[in-house]
Amino acid sequence: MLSNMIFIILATNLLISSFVMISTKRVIDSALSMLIALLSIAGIYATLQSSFMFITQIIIYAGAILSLVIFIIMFLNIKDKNLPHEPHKTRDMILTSLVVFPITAVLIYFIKLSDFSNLNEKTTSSIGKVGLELYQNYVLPFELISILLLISLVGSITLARKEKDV
Amino acid sequence: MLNNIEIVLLFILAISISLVVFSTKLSLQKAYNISLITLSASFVFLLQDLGEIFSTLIQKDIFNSMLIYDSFSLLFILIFLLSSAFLLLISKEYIFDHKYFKVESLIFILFSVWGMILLSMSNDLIVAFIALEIASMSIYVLVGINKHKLKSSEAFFKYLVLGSFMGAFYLLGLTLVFIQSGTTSFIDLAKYISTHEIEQLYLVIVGGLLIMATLMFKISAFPFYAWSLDIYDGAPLPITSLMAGIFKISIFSVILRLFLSDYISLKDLYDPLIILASIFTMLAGSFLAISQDSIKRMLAASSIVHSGYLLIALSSIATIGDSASYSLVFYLIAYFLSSLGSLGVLSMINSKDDVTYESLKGFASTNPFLALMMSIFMLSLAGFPSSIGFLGKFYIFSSAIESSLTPLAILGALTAFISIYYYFKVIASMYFHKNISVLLTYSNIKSYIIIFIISFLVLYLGIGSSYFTYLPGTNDLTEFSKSIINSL
Amino acid sequence: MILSVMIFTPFLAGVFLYLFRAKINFVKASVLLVQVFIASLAIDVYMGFEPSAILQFESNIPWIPFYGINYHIGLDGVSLSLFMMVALIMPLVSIALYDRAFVGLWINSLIVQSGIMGALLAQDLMLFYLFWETMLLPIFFMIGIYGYGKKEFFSMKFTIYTIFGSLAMLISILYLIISFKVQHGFYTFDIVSLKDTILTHQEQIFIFLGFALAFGIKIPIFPFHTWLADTYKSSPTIAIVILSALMSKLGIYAIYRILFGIFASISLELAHLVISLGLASMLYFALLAINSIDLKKIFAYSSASHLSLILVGLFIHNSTSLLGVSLFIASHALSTAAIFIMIAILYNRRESINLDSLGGIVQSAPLFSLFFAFFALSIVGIPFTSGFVSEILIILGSFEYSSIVGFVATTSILASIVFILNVIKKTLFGKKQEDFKDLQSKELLSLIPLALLILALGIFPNTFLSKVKPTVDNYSNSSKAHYAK
Amino acid sequence: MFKNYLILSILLFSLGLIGAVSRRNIIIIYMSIELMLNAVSIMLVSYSSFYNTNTGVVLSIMVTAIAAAEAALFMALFVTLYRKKKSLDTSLFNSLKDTNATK
Repeated sequence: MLSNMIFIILATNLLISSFVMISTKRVIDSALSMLIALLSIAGIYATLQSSFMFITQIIIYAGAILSLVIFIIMFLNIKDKNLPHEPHKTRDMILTSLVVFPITAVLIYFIKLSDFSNLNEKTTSSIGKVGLELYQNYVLPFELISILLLISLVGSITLARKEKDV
Repeated sequence: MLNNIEIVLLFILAISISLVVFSTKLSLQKAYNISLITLSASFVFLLQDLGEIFSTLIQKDIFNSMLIYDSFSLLFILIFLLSSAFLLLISKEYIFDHKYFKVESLIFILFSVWGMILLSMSNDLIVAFIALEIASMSIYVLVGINKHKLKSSEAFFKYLVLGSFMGAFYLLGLTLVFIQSGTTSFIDLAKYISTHEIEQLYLVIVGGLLIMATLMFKISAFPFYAWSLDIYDGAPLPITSLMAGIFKISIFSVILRLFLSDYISLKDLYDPLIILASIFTMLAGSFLAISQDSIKRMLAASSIVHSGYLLIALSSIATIGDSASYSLVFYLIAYFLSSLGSLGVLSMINSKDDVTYESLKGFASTNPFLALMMSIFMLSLAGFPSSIGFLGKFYIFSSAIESSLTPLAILGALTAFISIYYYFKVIASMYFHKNISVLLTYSNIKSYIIIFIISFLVLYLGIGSSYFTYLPGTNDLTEFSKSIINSL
Repeated sequence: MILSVMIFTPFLAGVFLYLFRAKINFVKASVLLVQVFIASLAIDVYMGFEPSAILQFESNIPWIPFYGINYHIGLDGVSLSLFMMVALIMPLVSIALYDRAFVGLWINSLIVQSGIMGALLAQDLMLFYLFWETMLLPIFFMIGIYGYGKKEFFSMKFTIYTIFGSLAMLISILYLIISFKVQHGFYTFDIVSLKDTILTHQEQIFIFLGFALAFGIKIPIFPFHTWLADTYKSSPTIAIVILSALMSKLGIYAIYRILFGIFASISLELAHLVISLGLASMLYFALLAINSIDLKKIFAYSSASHLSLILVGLFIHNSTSLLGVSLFIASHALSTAAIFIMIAILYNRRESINLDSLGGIVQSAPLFSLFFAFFALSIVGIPFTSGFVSEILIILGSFEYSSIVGFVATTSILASIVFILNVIKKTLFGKKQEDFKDLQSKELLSLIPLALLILALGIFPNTFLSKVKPTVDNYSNSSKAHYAK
Repeated sequence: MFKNYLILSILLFSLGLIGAVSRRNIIIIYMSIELMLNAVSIMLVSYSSFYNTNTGVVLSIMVTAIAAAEAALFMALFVTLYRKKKSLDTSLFNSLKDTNATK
């Protein structure tokens, strides 16, 4: 019962903060509400008793990716006048929601429809087991990911490096 | 012991990584030579696997059946290696003439080819996605490599944003498939689909749909086609060639594998959507292609139309190994040759501005050889008889009729008819005017030879027969396409 | 084997001449040499042709066996007349227009000859389609590069128009072979075998229309003729001669070979429709010809009108009219080739082919006038010319079929006599203008054989008709059997 | 209960979708895409937890890693675009469209 309550609070928090994130005008507000959303997701992982993902979420997303975003925002020194001029923001968002709504409805409908039998009780997944799974069954994706990260690293350096005008 | 393909994969990877490490110490010339040798050596090395039909799982125990190496993927791998080597050879002067091409660009070309090879071999949804991302990310960077041109940066921006946006759909689809079936492996998925009733497949179906959406985006099919024109246009020409020719084929390799081996039993559900997509892809592509002035944009738009033809074949497939499935493979070969050739000729023109119909006028009188080659590629793309493009269309339309999709074949013929207009206009511009062309071309003998080889293949594989010349011809290629489909 | 040589020698020679960038004099000489060589081979083939209904000089080699596509060529009574014409007219045209100094024009004329020959001899639908399409390219280049006026536009228009028809045909071919495959379990493109395809009535009509569209555009018949006048006006003479004398006949031939060969019953069923369309377009083109003042346009329309007559004769489908058609194909090819050569000569000297600005030629150039009048009249068929015999045969056949058809056909032939006489009067007679150089020996060299051939076919038609008769009887018997049913 | 997690992640995905489509600020678009990936992650982790396997968690690690790789490229994108245009407005980057329109 208590876990249900916690889930509801976290979910509400998550949805509200994500909504704020996609609708505010200033980037920094958006980034901060993104932080709240990411922390709520971490909380949801906690309710799922997935300790490893809980840590990962906080370290990688909240700790690394988001601080990188905030760093970029400050590095670029974005002023309010440099923000996009979006006079029809509300209208656009409502129109988009109208388009997205059926997709969401269909997805939720199918989830409602499908039958998830043989559910187990929630159990704590230890980091050790995750590691075993990762290195026993998912070695190849894991290694490929490393190459993907290498590519994106080299790529972003190549692209962001300032060059003399030719 | 290592398989040939494993050696090749490790070899290309090792070369790419060492190029990354030594990128500041190497001259562009050296890096170019190294990558060219890497690609062609791998191609030659893999040729020895050609022959019988085979299918092996790579490092079954370690990689958990996530990579499969069969005749099907071998064909595609050979295409990627050959065409990227050709690409480098054809656009040599282009690469050395444009200062923004650095050692890094070659590294990314190698990486993208590597990703495509993995993509054609992948036997698991998550591996397929990571391979796709490896290839795509390299291409994102390559698109934006020209930092001094606004168009190029914008193309990079659009491609990256749209690409990762659509990538999220793939992941959602993967997750939906996974939470219902509990597996991401193609083999287990096929088993799951064939042993369960429709009530237990809803999420697999929806997930498949989302995955298809991403793949449709990558081949610029309707309704995700609008981006491709701008991005193909903004990218440097060799990169456009890489995207429109090679990358598209690699996507089709994974579509074929996914569709033929797993989703084939759900085909009736997806068919109406694919048919719809193919109709609108052809129409939209034709419409875009007619209204273009620049040849590069026209070719980009017409590549959308070709995706439409390929989708016709996809929707006509009823079982593995029927005529539609190998007509698709045949068309892919036809398309890669013709598009590589036509964009290759374009990249041999040394011009600051875009090459338009207007600036091509009189090209035949100043450069008869390239004009002739360009005409051959245009004829092949338009599906004019005696070229490989015609046979490709012929097979696709006949397989559509065979699956009683005659209206689709008629529509295909109609868009082929429209395509006559914009392809013949290129020929008309080149030949029907006298001595007014101001276009300069790079005169590199190697590029000329490669272009000639491609055009020879386009014609020979269109009409050649082992009964007259004792060399494997059209018939053998058709039989080969059939046999590799059977290795799936 | 001899037929393959005849098909591919011109093509290979053309490619060779293009690749080695030969000088114009060498090109001209070798083109002529190749064409004379082909003509001599053709005469040899004609002599050896047995008067029977079977396919002769056949060769059949698998080409794409996976799809049952064969390299299957052969000659029979249906193709004989056009076959001879292609081989004989091409060298004569080359002699007449020997002063044209464009390398591309000569090379393209060689390649187009290959294409026409191939389409004519192909017994495999795929092979036929291949040649049918490829012969379009040389014409595309000829008009676009060496034409007059808005040549780029009209060249594109012509090409796109014809390819539209071809694609309709392609879909029909595919539908046909797939139906055959479903019924018999294997692919074939052989025209004779495809006869066994069982199709519903509706399917037959659609496939028939697909083919008919391609052939109708090429001939052209009434609603598909809009490319005709502009294309002729902007084409160089060689292209016009090829288009009017040979390629349009190929449309007729293809109807004969493919539609009658594969869709015999549906062709006869739709015969009324085609005949009335043919009669209508006969009259319509005759009227257009009367109203034009440009010589090229006049003869373009008049030839279209006569082609409609051939079409009518074809669909009447009895032995007499089919004999007439076979002869008319030959005689009309000769006459139109000759008349367009005459027009080219006229244009060279007067810089105009406008009826109003011509006249008075007869005083200064009697020889020219004689030939011009002879060829113009041979088109409408004065006695002793081959046109006479063939028109009489077709008209006899049409009266046999229905007196109304015969009557209308006769009327429109009379109408064409009227405007041809008018053309002769306005071109040759009237007030004398500036001097007009008479025909030279080189021009006579090509015109005299043409005239002799026309006379020979007119005076001794039987030597030719006897070779064709068995095939024709074969076709008309099948139609009799159909009507009896 | 499991379905609630799934529905939550679908809702989150849709929110991300709306943000990515309707906004014109490039950084917000990027964060919306991240939100979509996070939604996928929630789904995977909840599967893992309810079905008592670790596969879901592993896949979710993959998703996170892919997101990180994309992040690197996006950072480069922000920098290049801001340098060129001094703005984060995506609608300013439309010279490609213009070449088409002026024709």
